[in-house]
Amino acid sequence: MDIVEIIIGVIALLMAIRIFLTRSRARKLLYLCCLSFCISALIALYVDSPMGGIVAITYFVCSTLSSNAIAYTIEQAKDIE
Amino acid sequence: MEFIEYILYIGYLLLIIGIFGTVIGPKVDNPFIRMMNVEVLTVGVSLIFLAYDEALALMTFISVNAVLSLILVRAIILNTEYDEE
Amino acid sequence: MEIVEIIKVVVAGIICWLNFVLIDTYFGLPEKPGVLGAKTIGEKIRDIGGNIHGGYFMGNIVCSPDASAGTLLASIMSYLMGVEGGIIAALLVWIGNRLCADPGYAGTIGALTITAIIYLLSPIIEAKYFIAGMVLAIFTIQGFEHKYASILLGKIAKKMNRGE
Amino acid sequence: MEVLPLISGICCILGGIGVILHTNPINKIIMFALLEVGMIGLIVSSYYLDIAIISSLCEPICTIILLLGYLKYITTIKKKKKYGRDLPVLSK
Repeated sequence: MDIVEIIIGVIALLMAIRIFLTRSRARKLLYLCCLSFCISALIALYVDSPMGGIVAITYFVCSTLSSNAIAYTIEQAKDIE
Repeated sequence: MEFIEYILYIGYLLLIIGIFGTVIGPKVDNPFIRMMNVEVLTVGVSLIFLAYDEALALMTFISVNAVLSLILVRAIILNTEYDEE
Repeated sequence: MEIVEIIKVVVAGIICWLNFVLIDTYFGLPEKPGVLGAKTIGEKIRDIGGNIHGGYFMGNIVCSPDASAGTLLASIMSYLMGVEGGIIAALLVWIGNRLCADPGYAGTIGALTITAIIYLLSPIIEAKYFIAGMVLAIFTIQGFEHKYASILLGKIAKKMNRGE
Repeated sequence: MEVLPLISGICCILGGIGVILHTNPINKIIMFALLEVGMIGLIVSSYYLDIAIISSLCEPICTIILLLGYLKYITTIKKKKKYGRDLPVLSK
Protein backbone atom coordinates (compact mmCIF):
# COMPACT_ATOMS: atom_id res chain seq x y z
CA MET A 1 0.00 0.00 0.00
CA ASP A 2 1.17 3.46 -0.87
CA ILE A 3 0.97 6.50 1.39
CA VAL A 4 -0.87 8.44 -1.33
CA GLU A 5 -3.69 5.89 -1.57
CA ILE A 6 -4.09 5.79 2.20
CA ILE A 7 -4.57 9.57 2.45
CA ILE A 8 -7.22 9.59 -0.31
CA GLY A 9 -8.95 6.54 1.19
CA VAL A 10 -9.29 8.10 4.64
CA ILE A 11 -10.82 11.27 3.15
CA ALA A 12 -13.28 9.21 1.04
CA LEU A 13 -14.37 7.16 4.08
CA LEU A 14 -14.96 10.35 6.12
CA MET A 15 -17.06 11.87 3.31
CA ALA A 16 -19.20 8.72 2.91
CA ILE A 17 -20.10 8.80 6.61
CA ARG A 18 -20.85 12.55 6.60
CA ILE A 19 -23.23 12.22 3.62
CA PHE A 20 -25.20 9.62 5.56
CA LEU A 21 -25.48 11.69 8.74
CA THR A 22 -26.11 15.28 7.49
CA ARG A 23 -29.76 16.35 7.48
CA SER A 24 -29.68 19.36 5.10
CA ARG A 25 -30.27 18.70 1.40
CA ALA A 26 -27.96 21.35 -0.06
CA ARG A 27 -24.98 20.45 2.13
CA LYS A 28 -25.19 16.79 1.04
CA LEU A 29 -24.36 17.91 -2.50
CA LEU A 30 -21.10 19.55 -1.36
CA TYR A 31 -19.96 16.36 0.37
CA LEU A 32 -20.99 14.31 -2.71
CA CYS A 33 -18.80 16.52 -4.92
CA CYS A 34 -15.80 15.92 -2.64
CA LEU A 35 -16.42 12.13 -2.71
CA SER A 36 -16.52 12.24 -6.51
CA PHE A 37 -13.05 13.85 -6.57
CA CYS A 38 -11.71 11.07 -4.31
CA ILE A 39 -13.16 8.18 -6.38
CA SER A 40 -11.91 9.71 -9.63
CA ALA A 41 -8.38 9.91 -8.21
CA LEU A 42 -8.54 6.32 -6.87
CA ILE A 43 -9.62 4.94 -10.29
CA ALA A 44 -6.63 6.53 -11.98
CA LEU A 45 -4.23 5.23 -9.33
CA TYR A 46 -5.69 1.66 -9.45
CA VAL A 47 -5.77 1.18 -13.24
CA ASP A 48 -2.27 2.23 -14.23
CA SER A 49 -2.79 2.85 -17.98
CA PRO A 50 -4.14 5.64 -20.25
CA MET A 51 -7.53 3.88 -20.54
CA GLY A 52 -7.98 4.40 -16.80
CA GLY A 53 -7.57 8.13 -17.31
CA ILE A 54 -10.34 8.15 -19.92
CA VAL A 55 -12.64 6.29 -17.50
CA ALA A 56 -11.84 8.78 -14.72
CA ILE A 57 -12.59 11.82 -16.91
CA THR A 58 -15.86 10.33 -18.23
CA TYR A 59 -17.01 9.44 -14.72
CA PHE A 60 -16.22 12.88 -13.32
CA VAL A 61 -17.98 14.88 -16.06
CA CYS A 62 -21.11 12.67 -15.88
CA SER A 63 -21.21 12.93 -12.08
CA THR A 64 -21.06 16.73 -12.32
CA LEU A 65 -23.96 16.69 -14.80
CA SER A 66 -26.01 14.59 -12.39
CA SER A 67 -25.46 16.90 -9.40
CA ASN A 68 -26.28 19.92 -11.59
CA ALA A 69 -29.69 18.39 -12.27
CA ILE A 70 -30.30 17.67 -8.56
CA ALA A 71 -29.46 21.25 -7.52
CA TYR A 72 -31.79 22.62 -10.22
CA THR A 73 -34.64 20.43 -8.95
CA ILE A 74 -34.19 21.58 -5.32
CA GLU A 75 -34.74 25.17 -6.49
CA GLN A 76 -37.85 24.20 -8.49
CA ALA A 77 -39.37 22.02 -5.76
CA LYS A 78 -39.00 24.84 -3.22
CA ASP A 79 -41.31 27.04 -5.29
CA ILE A 80 -44.00 24.39 -5.68
CA GLU A 81 -44.02 23.47 -2.01
CA MET B 1 -11.87 -13.87 1.84
CA GLU B 2 -11.23 -13.83 -1.88
CA PHE B 3 -12.21 -10.93 -4.11
CA ILE B 4 -15.03 -12.74 -5.94
CA GLU B 5 -16.69 -13.79 -2.68
CA TYR B 6 -16.52 -10.17 -1.47
CA ILE B 7 -18.54 -8.92 -4.48
CA LEU B 8 -20.98 -11.86 -4.19
CA TYR B 9 -21.73 -11.24 -0.50
CA ILE B 10 -22.32 -7.50 -1.08
CA GLY B 11 -24.78 -8.39 -3.86
CA TYR B 12 -26.70 -10.81 -1.62
CA LEU B 13 -26.81 -8.23 1.19
CA LEU B 14 -28.25 -5.58 -1.14
CA LEU B 15 -30.90 -8.08 -2.35
CA ILE B 16 -32.04 -8.82 1.21
CA ILE B 17 -32.12 -5.12 2.19
CA GLY B 18 -34.07 -4.26 -0.97
CA ILE B 19 -36.68 -6.99 -0.55
CA PHE B 20 -37.52 -6.10 3.07
CA GLY B 21 -37.41 -2.38 2.30
CA THR B 22 -39.87 -2.70 -0.57
CA VAL B 23 -42.36 -4.78 1.39
CA ILE B 24 -42.30 -3.23 4.88
CA GLY B 25 -40.30 -0.01 4.50
CA PRO B 26 -41.24 3.37 6.04
CA LYS B 27 -44.01 5.37 4.24
CA VAL B 28 -44.32 2.74 1.55
CA ASP B 29 -47.99 3.45 0.70
CA ASN B 30 -46.83 6.33 -1.53
CA PRO B 31 -46.25 4.68 -4.96
CA PHE B 32 -43.31 6.91 -5.91
CA ILE B 33 -41.34 5.96 -2.78
CA ARG B 34 -42.08 2.27 -3.33
CA MET B 35 -40.84 2.51 -6.92
CA MET B 36 -37.60 4.09 -5.78
CA ASN B 37 -36.94 1.31 -3.26
CA VAL B 38 -36.91 -1.18 -6.16
CA GLU B 39 -33.77 0.52 -7.54
CA VAL B 40 -31.73 -1.05 -4.73
CA LEU B 41 -32.65 -4.52 -6.05
CA THR B 42 -31.34 -3.79 -9.54
CA VAL B 43 -27.90 -2.82 -8.22
CA GLY B 44 -27.80 -6.08 -6.26
CA VAL B 45 -28.64 -8.12 -9.36
CA SER B 46 -25.94 -6.22 -11.31
CA LEU B 47 -23.30 -7.12 -8.72
CA ILE B 48 -24.27 -10.81 -8.90
CA PHE B 49 -23.94 -10.66 -12.71
CA LEU B 50 -20.49 -9.14 -12.17
CA ALA B 51 -19.41 -11.91 -9.81
CA TYR B 52 -20.27 -14.66 -12.34
CA ASP B 53 -18.38 -12.89 -15.22
CA GLU B 54 -21.47 -12.32 -17.38
CA ALA B 55 -20.16 -9.20 -19.14
CA LEU B 56 -22.69 -8.95 -21.97
CA ALA B 57 -25.66 -9.54 -19.65
CA LEU B 58 -24.39 -6.84 -17.31
CA MET B 59 -24.09 -4.27 -20.10
CA THR B 60 -27.58 -5.05 -21.45
CA PHE B 61 -29.15 -4.98 -17.99
CA ILE B 62 -27.71 -1.55 -17.13
CA SER B 63 -28.81 -0.06 -20.46
CA VAL B 64 -32.34 -1.47 -20.31
CA ASN B 65 -32.76 -0.34 -16.70
CA ALA B 66 -32.80 3.36 -17.67
CA VAL B 67 -35.66 2.74 -20.15
CA LEU B 68 -37.54 0.63 -17.60
CA SER B 69 -37.59 3.44 -15.01
CA LEU B 70 -39.07 5.78 -17.68
CA ILE B 71 -42.00 3.39 -18.24
CA LEU B 72 -42.63 2.95 -14.49
CA VAL B 73 -42.60 6.72 -13.81
CA ARG B 74 -45.02 7.33 -16.70
CA ALA B 75 -47.36 4.62 -15.40
CA ILE B 76 -47.42 6.09 -11.89
CA ILE B 77 -48.21 9.61 -13.16
CA LEU B 78 -51.03 8.38 -15.44
CA ASN B 79 -52.47 6.29 -12.62
CA THR B 80 -52.52 9.29 -10.29
CA GLU B 81 -54.01 11.59 -12.93
CA TYR B 82 -56.90 9.37 -13.96
CA ASP B 83 -57.74 8.07 -10.53
CA GLU B 84 -61.42 8.13 -9.57
CA GLU B 85 -62.84 10.29 -6.79
CA MET C 1 11.38 8.13 4.63
CA GLU C 2 7.64 8.66 4.96
CA ILE C 3 8.19 12.10 6.40
CA VAL C 4 9.63 13.27 3.07
CA GLU C 5 6.58 11.97 1.17
CA ILE C 6 4.14 13.71 3.51
CA ILE C 7 6.04 16.99 3.12
CA LYS C 8 5.85 16.61 -0.67
CA VAL C 9 2.06 16.03 -0.51
CA VAL C 10 1.54 19.13 1.65
CA VAL C 11 3.66 21.36 -0.60
CA ALA C 12 1.82 20.10 -3.70
CA GLY C 13 -1.50 20.75 -1.94
CA ILE C 14 -0.57 24.37 -1.24
CA ILE C 15 0.44 24.89 -4.90
CA CYS C 16 -2.84 23.39 -6.17
CA TRP C 17 -4.91 25.46 -3.70
CA LEU C 18 -3.33 28.72 -4.81
CA ASN C 19 -3.69 27.73 -8.48
CA PHE C 20 -7.38 26.98 -8.59
CA VAL C 21 -8.57 29.61 -6.10
CA LEU C 22 -6.74 32.44 -7.88
CA ILE C 23 -7.89 31.40 -11.38
CA ASP C 24 -11.50 30.85 -10.31
CA THR C 25 -11.63 34.20 -8.51
CA TYR C 26 -10.08 36.01 -11.48
CA PHE C 27 -12.70 34.62 -13.87
CA GLY C 28 -15.48 35.95 -11.66
CA LEU C 29 -17.05 32.91 -10.01
CA PRO C 30 -17.96 34.66 -6.71
CA GLU C 31 -19.82 37.50 -8.45
CA LYS C 32 -22.99 35.77 -9.60
CA PRO C 33 -24.37 32.22 -9.85
CA GLY C 34 -23.71 30.95 -13.35
CA VAL C 35 -26.47 28.34 -13.34
CA LEU C 36 -29.69 28.24 -11.34
CA GLY C 37 -28.60 25.44 -9.01
CA ALA C 38 -25.70 27.47 -7.60
CA LYS C 39 -28.11 30.11 -6.24
CA THR C 40 -29.83 27.79 -3.78
CA ILE C 41 -26.51 26.47 -2.43
CA GLY C 42 -25.28 30.04 -1.87
CA GLU C 43 -28.43 30.99 0.03
CA LYS C 44 -28.14 27.84 2.14
CA ILE C 45 -24.56 28.76 3.06
CA ARG C 46 -25.74 32.25 4.01
CA ASP C 47 -28.43 30.81 6.28
CA ILE C 48 -25.91 28.94 8.44
CA GLY C 49 -23.85 32.08 8.99
CA GLY C 50 -21.36 32.23 6.13
CA ASN C 51 -20.61 34.73 3.40
CA ILE C 52 -22.84 34.67 0.32
CA HIS C 53 -20.04 35.25 -2.21
CA GLY C 54 -18.14 32.27 -0.84
CA GLY C 55 -21.39 30.33 -1.13
CA TYR C 56 -21.70 31.22 -4.81
CA PHE C 57 -18.09 30.05 -5.27
CA MET C 58 -18.86 26.63 -3.73
CA GLY C 59 -22.07 26.27 -5.72
CA ASN C 60 -20.33 26.99 -9.00
CA ILE C 61 -17.71 24.32 -8.26
CA VAL C 62 -20.45 21.73 -7.62
CA CYS C 63 -22.58 22.56 -10.65
CA SER C 64 -20.01 22.68 -13.46
CA PRO C 65 -16.39 21.51 -13.99
CA ASP C 66 -14.28 24.59 -13.27
CA ALA C 67 -10.59 25.13 -12.58
CA SER C 68 -10.67 22.65 -9.68
CA ALA C 69 -11.76 19.83 -12.01
CA GLY C 70 -9.23 20.98 -14.59
CA THR C 71 -6.43 20.81 -12.02
CA LEU C 72 -7.33 17.26 -10.90
CA LEU C 73 -7.87 15.81 -14.39
CA ALA C 74 -4.75 17.40 -15.89
CA SER C 75 -2.59 16.07 -13.04
CA ILE C 76 -4.12 12.58 -13.51
CA MET C 77 -3.45 12.54 -17.25
CA SER C 78 0.07 13.94 -16.89
CA TYR C 79 0.80 11.21 -14.32
CA LEU C 80 -0.35 8.55 -16.81
CA MET C 81 0.83 9.92 -20.17
CA GLY C 82 3.23 12.82 -19.74
CA VAL C 83 2.82 16.33 -21.10
CA GLU C 84 0.51 15.29 -23.98
CA GLY C 85 -2.05 14.04 -21.45
CA GLY C 86 -2.57 17.51 -20.02
CA ILE C 87 -3.66 18.88 -23.39
CA ILE C 88 -6.12 15.99 -23.92
CA ALA C 89 -7.57 16.67 -20.46
CA ALA C 90 -7.99 20.37 -21.30
CA LEU C 91 -9.99 19.44 -24.42
CA LEU C 92 -12.27 17.06 -22.51
CA VAL C 93 -12.87 19.61 -19.72
CA TRP C 94 -13.89 22.16 -22.38
CA ILE C 95 -16.49 19.70 -23.75
CA GLY C 96 -17.78 19.13 -20.21
CA ASN C 97 -18.10 22.88 -19.67
CA ARG C 98 -20.31 23.20 -22.74
CA LEU C 99 -22.51 20.29 -21.59
CA CYS C 100 -23.34 22.02 -18.31
CA ALA C 101 -24.37 25.29 -20.07
CA ASP C 102 -21.81 27.42 -18.25
CA PRO C 103 -20.07 30.29 -20.10
CA GLY C 104 -16.41 30.76 -19.25
CA TYR C 105 -12.98 29.32 -19.89
CA ALA C 106 -11.77 28.79 -16.31
CA GLY C 107 -11.41 25.00 -16.63
CA THR C 108 -9.26 25.06 -19.75
CA ILE C 109 -6.93 27.77 -18.42
CA GLY C 110 -6.53 25.90 -15.11
CA ALA C 111 -5.66 22.63 -16.87
CA LEU C 112 -3.02 24.28 -19.08
CA THR C 113 -1.49 26.14 -16.11
CA ILE C 114 -1.10 23.07 -13.89
CA THR C 115 0.42 21.14 -16.81
CA ALA C 116 3.13 23.81 -17.13
CA ILE C 117 3.75 23.81 -13.35
CA ILE C 118 4.10 19.99 -13.24
CA TYR C 119 6.49 20.05 -16.20
CA LEU C 120 8.66 22.66 -14.51
CA LEU C 121 8.69 20.97 -11.09
CA SER C 122 9.02 17.37 -12.32
CA PRO C 123 12.62 16.75 -11.07
CA ILE C 124 11.63 17.63 -7.48
CA ILE C 125 7.96 16.64 -6.98
CA GLU C 126 6.49 13.85 -9.14
CA ALA C 127 3.00 14.08 -10.63
CA LYS C 128 1.65 11.41 -8.25
CA TYR C 129 1.86 13.75 -5.29
CA PHE C 130 -0.14 16.44 -7.07
CA ILE C 131 -3.18 14.10 -7.20
CA ALA C 132 -3.20 13.64 -3.42
CA GLY C 133 -2.49 17.34 -2.97
CA MET C 134 -5.53 18.30 -5.04
CA VAL C 135 -7.80 15.97 -3.02
CA LEU C 136 -6.42 17.48 0.18
CA ALA C 137 -7.06 21.01 -1.16
CA ILE C 138 -10.66 20.29 -2.14
CA PHE C 139 -11.22 18.69 1.28
CA THR C 140 -10.35 21.93 3.08
CA ILE C 141 -12.95 23.87 1.09
CA GLN C 142 -15.92 21.53 0.56
CA GLY C 143 -15.64 18.94 3.26
CA PHE C 144 -14.19 20.25 6.49
CA GLU C 145 -16.19 23.25 7.76
CA HIS C 146 -18.43 25.24 5.46
CA LYS C 147 -18.86 28.39 7.52
CA TYR C 148 -15.24 29.46 7.97
CA ALA C 149 -14.25 28.37 4.45
CA SER C 150 -16.88 30.63 2.90
CA ILE C 151 -15.75 33.59 5.05
CA LEU C 152 -12.14 33.06 3.89
CA LEU C 153 -13.20 32.84 0.23
CA GLY C 154 -15.26 36.01 0.63
CA LYS C 155 -12.23 37.92 1.94
CA ILE C 156 -10.10 36.79 -1.01
CA ALA C 157 -12.84 37.80 -3.45
CA LYS C 158 -13.15 41.23 -1.85
CA LYS C 159 -9.40 41.80 -2.00
CA MET C 160 -9.32 41.01 -5.75
CA ASN C 161 -12.29 43.32 -6.51
CA ARG C 162 -14.61 40.48 -7.50
CA GLY C 163 -17.89 40.69 -5.66
CA GLU C 164 -19.23 43.73 -3.76
CA MET D 1 -6.98 -5.82 0.10
CA GLU D 2 -6.61 -2.72 -2.07
CA VAL D 3 -8.16 0.63 -1.19
CA LEU D 4 -10.65 1.03 -4.07
CA PRO D 5 -12.73 -2.18 -3.48
CA LEU D 6 -12.89 -1.46 0.25
CA ILE D 7 -14.21 2.11 -0.19
CA SER D 8 -16.66 0.98 -2.92
CA GLY D 9 -18.11 -1.77 -0.73
CA ILE D 10 -18.68 0.65 2.16
CA CYS D 11 -20.37 3.12 -0.24
CA CYS D 12 -22.67 0.34 -1.56
CA ILE D 13 -23.84 -0.77 1.89
CA LEU D 14 -24.31 2.80 3.24
CA GLY D 15 -26.20 3.84 0.11
CA GLY D 16 -28.47 0.80 0.21
CA ILE D 17 -29.45 1.41 3.81
CA GLY D 18 -29.85 5.15 3.18
CA VAL D 19 -32.24 4.74 0.23
CA ILE D 20 -34.58 2.71 2.43
CA LEU D 21 -34.43 4.88 5.56
CA HIS D 22 -34.86 8.40 4.13
CA THR D 23 -38.41 9.45 3.30
CA ASN D 24 -38.02 12.69 1.30
CA PRO D 25 -37.66 11.75 -2.43
CA ILE D 26 -34.79 14.19 -3.16
CA ASN D 27 -32.81 12.72 -0.25
CA LYS D 28 -33.48 9.27 -1.71
CA ILE D 29 -32.11 10.37 -5.09
CA ILE D 30 -28.91 11.72 -3.51
CA MET D 31 -28.44 8.41 -1.68
CA PHE D 32 -29.07 6.60 -4.99
CA ALA D 33 -26.17 8.55 -6.50
CA LEU D 34 -23.99 7.25 -3.64
CA LEU D 35 -25.09 3.68 -4.48
CA GLU D 36 -24.13 4.14 -8.14
CA VAL D 37 -20.69 5.40 -7.07
CA GLY D 38 -20.08 2.14 -5.25
CA MET D 39 -21.25 0.04 -8.21
CA ILE D 40 -18.94 1.84 -10.68
CA GLY D 41 -16.02 1.40 -8.29
CA LEU D 42 -16.60 -2.34 -7.99
CA ILE D 43 -16.87 -2.72 -11.78
CA VAL D 44 -13.60 -0.83 -12.31
CA SER D 45 -11.79 -2.87 -9.65
CA SER D 46 -12.40 -6.07 -11.64
CA TYR D 47 -11.00 -4.40 -14.83
CA TYR D 48 -14.16 -4.23 -16.99
CA LEU D 49 -13.36 -0.73 -18.25
CA ASP D 50 -15.80 -0.61 -21.21
CA ILE D 51 -18.77 -1.50 -18.99
CA ALA D 52 -17.65 1.21 -16.56
CA ILE D 53 -17.87 3.84 -19.33
CA ILE D 54 -21.36 2.63 -20.35
CA SER D 55 -22.50 2.61 -16.71
CA SER D 56 -21.23 6.11 -15.96
CA LEU D 57 -22.94 7.41 -19.12
CA CYS D 58 -26.29 5.83 -18.16
CA GLU D 59 -26.30 7.11 -14.58
CA PRO D 60 -27.26 10.81 -15.29
CA ILE D 61 -30.02 9.65 -17.68
CA CYS D 62 -31.66 7.56 -14.94
CA THR D 63 -31.29 10.41 -12.40
CA ILE D 64 -32.82 13.02 -14.75
CA ILE D 65 -35.79 10.74 -15.53
CA LEU D 66 -36.47 10.25 -11.81
CA LEU D 67 -36.22 14.00 -11.09
CA LEU D 68 -38.56 15.02 -13.93
CA GLY D 69 -41.00 12.36 -12.82
CA TYR D 70 -40.93 13.68 -9.26
CA LEU D 71 -41.66 17.26 -10.41
CA LYS D 72 -44.58 16.09 -12.57
CA TYR D 73 -45.94 13.91 -9.74
CA ILE D 74 -45.88 16.68 -7.13
CA THR D 75 -47.53 19.14 -9.58
CA THR D 76 -50.29 16.63 -10.27
CA ILE D 77 -50.93 16.10 -6.55
CA LYS D 78 -51.16 19.87 -5.87
CA LYS D 79 -53.48 20.53 -8.82
CA LYS D 80 -55.79 17.69 -7.85
CA LYS D 81 -55.98 18.82 -4.24
CA LYS D 82 -56.79 22.40 -5.26
CA TYR D 83 -59.49 21.75 -7.82
CA GLY D 84 -60.46 18.18 -7.07
CA ARG D 85 -63.42 17.84 -4.76
CA ASP D 86 -64.91 21.33 -4.83
CA LEU D 87 -65.94 21.48 -8.48
CA PRO D 88 -69.70 21.94 -8.93
CA VAL D 89 -70.48 18.50 -10.25
CA LEU D 90 -73.97 17.88 -11.65
CA SER D 91 -74.86 15.17 -9.22
CA LYS D 92 -74.49 17.46 -6.21
